[in-house]
Amino acid sequence: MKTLKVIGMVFFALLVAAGAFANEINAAQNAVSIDTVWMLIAAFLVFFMQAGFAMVEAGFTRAKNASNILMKNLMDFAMGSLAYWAVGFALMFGKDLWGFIGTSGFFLSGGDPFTAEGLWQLAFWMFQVVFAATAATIVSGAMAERTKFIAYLLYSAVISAVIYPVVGHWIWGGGWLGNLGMVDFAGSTVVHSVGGWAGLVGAIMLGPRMGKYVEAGGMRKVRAIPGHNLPIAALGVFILWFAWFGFNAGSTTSGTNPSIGTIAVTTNLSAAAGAFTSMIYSWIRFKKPDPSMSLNGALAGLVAITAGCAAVSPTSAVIIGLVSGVLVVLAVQFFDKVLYIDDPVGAVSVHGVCGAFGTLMVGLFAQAEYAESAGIGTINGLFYGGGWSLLGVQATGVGATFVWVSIACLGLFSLIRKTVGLRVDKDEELRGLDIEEHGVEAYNGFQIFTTQ
Amino acid sequence: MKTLKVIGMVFFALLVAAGAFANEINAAQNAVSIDTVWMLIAAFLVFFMQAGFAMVEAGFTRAKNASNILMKNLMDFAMGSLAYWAVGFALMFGKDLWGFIGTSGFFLSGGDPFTAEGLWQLAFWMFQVVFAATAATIVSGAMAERTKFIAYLLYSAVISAVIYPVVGHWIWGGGWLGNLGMVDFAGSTVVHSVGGWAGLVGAIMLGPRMGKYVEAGGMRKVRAIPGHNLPIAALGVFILWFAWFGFNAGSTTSGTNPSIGTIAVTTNLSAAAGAFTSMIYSWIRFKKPDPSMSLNGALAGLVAITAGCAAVSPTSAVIIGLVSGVLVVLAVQFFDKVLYIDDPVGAVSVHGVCGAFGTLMVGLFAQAEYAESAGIGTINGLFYGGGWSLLGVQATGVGATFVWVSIACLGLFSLIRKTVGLRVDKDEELRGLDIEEHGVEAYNGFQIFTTQ
Amino acid sequence: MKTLKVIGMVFFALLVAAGAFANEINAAQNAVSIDTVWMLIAAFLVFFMQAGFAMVEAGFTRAKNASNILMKNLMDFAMGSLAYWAVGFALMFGKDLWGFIGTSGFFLSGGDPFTAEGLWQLAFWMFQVVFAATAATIVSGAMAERTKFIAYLLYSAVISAVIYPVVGHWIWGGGWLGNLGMVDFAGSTVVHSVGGWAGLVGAIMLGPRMGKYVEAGGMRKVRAIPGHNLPIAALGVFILWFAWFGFNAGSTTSGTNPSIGTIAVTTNLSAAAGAFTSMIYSWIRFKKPDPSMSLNGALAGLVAITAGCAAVSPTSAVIIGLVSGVLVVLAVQFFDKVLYIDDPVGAVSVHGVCGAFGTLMVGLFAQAEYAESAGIGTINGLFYGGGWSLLGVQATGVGATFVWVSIACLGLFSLIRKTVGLRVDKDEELRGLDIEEHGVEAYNGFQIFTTQ
Amino acid sequence: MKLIIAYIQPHRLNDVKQELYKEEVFKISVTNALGCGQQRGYHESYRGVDIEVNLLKKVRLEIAVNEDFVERTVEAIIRGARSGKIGDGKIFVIDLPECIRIRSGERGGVAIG
Amino acid sequence: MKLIIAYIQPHRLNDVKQELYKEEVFKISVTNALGCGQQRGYHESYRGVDIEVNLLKKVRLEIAVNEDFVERTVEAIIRGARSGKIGDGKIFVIDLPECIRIRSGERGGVAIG
Amino acid sequence: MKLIIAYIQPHRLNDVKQELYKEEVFKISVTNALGCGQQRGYHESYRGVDIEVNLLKKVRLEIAVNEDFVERTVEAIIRGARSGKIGDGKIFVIDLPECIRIRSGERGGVAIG
Ligand SMILES: Nc1ncnc2c1ncn2[C@@H]1O[C@H](COP(=O)(O)OP(=O)(O)O)[C@@H](O)[C@H]1O
Ligand SMILES: Nc1ncnc2c1ncn2[C@@H]1O[C@H](COP(=O)(O)OP(=O)(O)O)[C@@H](O)[C@H]1O
Ligand SMILES: Nc1ncnc2c1ncn2[C@@H]1O[C@H](COP(=O)(O)OP(=O)(O)O)[C@@H](O)[C@H]1O
Repeated sequence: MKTLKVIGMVFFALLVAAGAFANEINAAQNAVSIDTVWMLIAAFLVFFMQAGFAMVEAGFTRAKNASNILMKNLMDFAMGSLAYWAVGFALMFGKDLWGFIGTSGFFLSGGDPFTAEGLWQLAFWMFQVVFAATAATIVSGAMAERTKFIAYLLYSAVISAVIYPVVGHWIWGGGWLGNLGMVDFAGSTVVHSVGGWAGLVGAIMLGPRMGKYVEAGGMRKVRAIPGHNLPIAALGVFILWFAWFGFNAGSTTSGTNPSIGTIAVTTNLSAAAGAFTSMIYSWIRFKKPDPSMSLNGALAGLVAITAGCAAVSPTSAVIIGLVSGVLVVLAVQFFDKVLYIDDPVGAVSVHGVCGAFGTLMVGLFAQAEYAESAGIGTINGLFYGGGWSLLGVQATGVGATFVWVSIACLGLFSLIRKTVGLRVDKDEELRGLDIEEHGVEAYNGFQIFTTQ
Repeated sequence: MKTLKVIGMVFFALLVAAGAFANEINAAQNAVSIDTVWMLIAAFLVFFMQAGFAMVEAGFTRAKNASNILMKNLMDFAMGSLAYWAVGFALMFGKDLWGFIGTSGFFLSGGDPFTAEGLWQLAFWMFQVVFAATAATIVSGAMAERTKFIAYLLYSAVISAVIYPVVGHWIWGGGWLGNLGMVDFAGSTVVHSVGGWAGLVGAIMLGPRMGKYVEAGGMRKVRAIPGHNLPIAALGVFILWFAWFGFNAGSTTSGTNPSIGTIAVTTNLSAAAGAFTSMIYSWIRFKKPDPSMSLNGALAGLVAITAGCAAVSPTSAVIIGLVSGVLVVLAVQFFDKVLYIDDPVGAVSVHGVCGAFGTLMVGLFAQAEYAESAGIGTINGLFYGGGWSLLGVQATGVGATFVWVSIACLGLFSLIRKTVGLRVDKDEELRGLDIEEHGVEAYNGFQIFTTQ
Repeated sequence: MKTLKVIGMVFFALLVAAGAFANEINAAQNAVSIDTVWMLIAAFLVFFMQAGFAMVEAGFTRAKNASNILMKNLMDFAMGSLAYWAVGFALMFGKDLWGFIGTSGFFLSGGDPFTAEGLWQLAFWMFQVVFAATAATIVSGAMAERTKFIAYLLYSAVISAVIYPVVGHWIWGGGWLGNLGMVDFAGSTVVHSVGGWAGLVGAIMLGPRMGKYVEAGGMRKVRAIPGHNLPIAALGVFILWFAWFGFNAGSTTSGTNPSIGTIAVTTNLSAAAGAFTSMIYSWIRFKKPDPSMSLNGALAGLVAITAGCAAVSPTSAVIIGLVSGVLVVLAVQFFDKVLYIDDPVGAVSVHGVCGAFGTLMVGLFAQAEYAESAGIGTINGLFYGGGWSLLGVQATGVGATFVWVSIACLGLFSLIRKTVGLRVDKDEELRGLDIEEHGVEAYNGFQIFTTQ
Repeated sequence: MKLIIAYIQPHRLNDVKQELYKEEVFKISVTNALGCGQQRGYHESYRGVDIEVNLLKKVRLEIAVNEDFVERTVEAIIRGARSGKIGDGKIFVIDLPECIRIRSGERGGVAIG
Repeated sequence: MKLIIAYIQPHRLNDVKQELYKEEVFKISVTNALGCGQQRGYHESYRGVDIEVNLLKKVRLEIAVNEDFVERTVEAIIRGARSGKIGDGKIFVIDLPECIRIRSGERGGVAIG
Repeated sequence: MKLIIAYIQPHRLNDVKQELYKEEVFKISVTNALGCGQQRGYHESYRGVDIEVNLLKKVRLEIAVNEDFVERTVEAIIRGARSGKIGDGKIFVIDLPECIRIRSGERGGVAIG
């Protein structure tokens, strides 16, 4: 949907450019300013997600690996910014080739400060780069506490530069899925599923952390490896929730879009509902309301509403959130206890599974009145008389993304494994990545049991 | 004051609606966009207060209860959002009944995405829900470290659904206090006093934490139970101060309101002055400048200016802040050492006492030139020739709120005490709510003395 | 450059004032609203830097001094706000005297809420006060872990009230450097170098922390004193990066300025590049990628781009960032291992050195097309055909600022040393400032080794 | 002289200290410990996975006393720490041939108090 | 009775506990410690300055046992903790003349288990 | 063999370590402790309420040495830790009948160093 918006903006910006540079004040030009201001503030908020992810991932893992995970979160944004500037943005939003990939605008070459279009591109890049970085940073959670730092740097750059932009082009950049009519307003699939599935492939290829699954008498026993700092993990979730308002409502890329308020409402309600049902459901299943599950539940609700935030009613948002809160607990259990895939922070369940779920839900809950007011066309989901077609397109998008990301990541991680290596060795893992990879401790002076 | 604003907005939005949907760009429509953008960003900031409260409350209490307090902060927002969506918003802003309560708009039924009014309602709900959650979350601090989790869930939902909306209706929703002319611009009374008084009733009914007041030789000795993490508490205060700009300046619900800058200034100066005098006064009284008191002082200044931020001059704001910084220290001492009411984070003093104080100060310091520029009418306080009338109205509001909240909470907490129980048992309190209520530790692996 | 902007705004605000107060809606008035909204939100973000600095400085120092550093960060903003309201703003932006100092507008006397100009002044003060506080807060990092609290309060008030405003007047307030044509768009020199050089003088006069440099056999050995909490330090850097978008893009003080997007892009790219090269360079030199250096590197990139963010291309921003990331590592090593100046958090290197560096870079990389679109005139650096003149002016500004700040701080700190004393005594330093100066511990209950 | 080592429940520390004060035993050293004894631990659960916590938080006291103080000290600890429930703890008493006060260099019984 | 004090590598704690369980030694106390022994430490670096870390993280076990359990316990610890590398740790055995169970007041050998 | 237990001021640890090195005592174990002795503690205040802090931070050393090293070690600790002020600490010396190196299984005096 962003494509249309971009093209619209550019066209309209050109119209008013004369006025703008003649230093007269007119309404059209003010509208451009409002849109730019809105999009930039949203971009700043989405940038702040980096802090949220860093805190969540550090808090949910062990103290001995905290510096390492923080470094990863810092560097994926730093390198991702450079990679997306050099290559990613061009592949995603450049001149379309066969509906598959963009081919122009490397190194932000389109950002001419003398044209309204160029100025808009610069602001638009700012908004897009933080999305690219979000996709990349999700992966670090699923692969935490055992991945080599150098391996992380490499794959995270490739995700920002290539793997994410390809999906982005398909859905937002004028590619085949967008042309089919897929609706992924703010990126349940583009951003979150991409990150989630990349993490899934990575977690499988790495294998579990030492001591996570213990073979005893032919039986595999699952052991918990609790995170070391719940307060900062909770802070991270609050930061993410806060930033998500920029993520979703900002994805109009326009402050004059009349539905920005509606989007904020659906976003908030789904997150609230997700946290609520995760808490209740974990209470029922594990006898106690589990804090880390409830935190995951809020994120699940946020991820799930991201695709449809502009196209569903507040009531539908509540329903989507309620379901996603249960779904995320089930998914975490499934990956951990059935598939024995070790995902320390639940990134695959939150971003991969709930991202796919949310994208499909658009096919059920989309309502024309909401979608129209947001300017994304007259679409209706199955429950509102739109029939199966939208659901089919959504499912195609979910499937195609899964296939692309899996294959690309399989290749990427295999290559890394064969060259620099993917996983630290046993002793390094035992003693902690902070000391082994970075020569520092995260909490100097604190007495911490590192027996696990 | 918000009522008028809302009605004004809606009217004016209708005027321009034709234009808006015909996709022409005109100034009136831009103004609506500016207002919506401003109000939404303010709402996002106010949401972020949840993170601030969570950090302050966790930091000021013991490590063994940290997960519990974080869960409470998360769930009061999650459940509060759902409750305010289903019921609270309707009671607060629905069709007025006898000046006492609203009666329409349950489940956001007024949020029609096809009308400018409906769209405004959605955005407006987003702004209001974060206020409702703030009122609810204040309570958790006063009742920290000993309240049953289930009890917390219940009362926090009721506060967001009923107790807060009633006061909100009286003052902001077209109710009797607003009609009398009470000025509580951003909610010193509506939000903060409601939270503070609810916490007061709760803290009394719960009784003090074990070991807080020790009977020795007929004498009651007061003991300190220091918080476990000052850095996150300080972070919380910075987050709250940051978010407060949204709270106060956003309460214009309009970015075209010419006084948003003035409000930011008064807000900032009062907070600065409050922190300053708290520091100085704690230095004089306790020989050392007390960090937690100084942090409370900043909050005291913020709470106190909230009612009058749009109606007083910067100089008056400094005075209000200076006084509130001393007041909060006195109040903390009074509740702790005279009344033996155990309020772990000082919530009653900060939000209850300083909220009431700030509301009264409007009756003294209001100045027509500031109030007019903010669009809240020609009002003057006692010091600026307005006589006693405004002060009287303000006092009525403060009193009425206190009475309503006390009675309602007394009933509510009694009911909870009789049904699910209000307080955890002694062993649970000793071992910590994290393990007993949630089965987890907040700081896994850290060696922490839990002898207290 | 801000001067021009201010004057322009005021003029134009007066033009539209009639309309504004007649409650008609017109485009000119909307533009003022957009500018105000943008500037205020940017101001809020810059305020949030206080949280960032507090976390960085606390995290990079020892646990036994954490409360103290937090108190310092709180109080410098509180006192700085009051000082800047009473005096600083007037000295900086008041009626010019000999190009050296402002002389009117004490106690915000120009903030008349009935005129558009007065309203703008209030909003503008809000934006400026957070800059003043940033300059002051930088100093606390360089002087951490050994400065008396009372000494800190005094000098931080003087910096906000006098030392910073003087430089501010020279460059932004209509003073001689601004008139010479110096370009320091958002304050590499005005804000960061001032803070950095003040910290340098302070660190020299205080001397190193005990145990930092050990005399052994005539040789001076440098010892590391690691920070105690890397997660909050990293959080602090993310907060600063987030807030910096407000710092730089907000320095247009106008949301209708077409280059706000461009500024966000240059800011982000430079930070990313700085973090990247710091990581790489620390890897090469110290064998392991150093987290605290990488965090400093991001800040170095941000500081360095601050002067030229509106005047250079994204590609130039990348280059500036890449160099500053290496420069900061070299500077830290130089101050620590060659000059034996103990700067616990690297504030002098990050803010002083990279601030000066960034200011000079404008003389090389400025490009007329970017500068013009931002409204700061037709300027070109050496690399873009502008010759040596701009570089000369920039160097003059850097030098003059260094001289003024050094002399003023030398006097100030000497005076403080002779009166209340500058440094705590040995035993206080050993046991920690938290207990000695504030009578509290930052992490109550945690077992922490305080052997160092 | 004897060195008395006691493991007690953390929340009993204050009571034990008070009982020791009554017996005029003012000098003690305290460390954090994890203990595994008759008290079987309990189950936490993290993200739905059970954690068997069999290392429970204890506080370890070390008190050096002269012979004539041994029984009084042991009794005081018992009075302060006993709740009658499993997990109350243990006291170990070992011989202490030598004790030196660092400040003064004094040795033996005089250095202990 | 004997009091066995052992310093082991932190990540060996689980193995040692398991070996002790096999020998039916259920009661142990654990503390965190820093150790400086043959294992020479390693170099960290912070902001480019070397830190010689010669106090390495160890876990300290304290186990009171009756005479007939001493060898079994020592052997179990060795089995669980030995990797053959420097830093594996040490075991100290000291005499324990008295042991008291706080809960019941029982003394001597019966109180130990 | 003897086991030397010493409580010292935390900030003296480096000095003590250096003195021990000079005497060629390289192997020590360190734990955090809280101590309550002649040094009466001090008053903190939190939110205006006094906290009497009578458990002060100390560092506990444990050093196993052969007989001929005992005096040298004790002297070294005293040199490193003494400031002459109350709170300097205590040294306790107890008998150590057995010592085992986990890595090699060696026992007795040879295992100690
Ligand atoms: N034999 C022992 N060796 C070492 N520590 C012991 C021993 N027996 C008990 N302890 C310590 O004492 C604590 C309490 O022991 P426990 O058997 O649970 O108490 P109780 O005997 O009162 O039931 C344990 O957690 C452990 O720390
Ligand atoms: N003589 C001793 N006194 C006190 N602690 C000791 C002594 N020898 C060893 N230790 C403890 O045991 C740990 C392991 O000792 P080390 O000599 O490194 O092991 P190994 O003998 O297997 O090489 C040390 O870190 C220290 O904590
Ligand atoms: N009898 C004792 N039993 C256990 N620990 C002791 C004893 N005496 C002293 N200590 C430890 O030694 C520390 C220093 O003791 P203190 O009496 O303050 O020193 P000094 O004798 O130099 O004045 C105490 O804090 C405590 O940890």
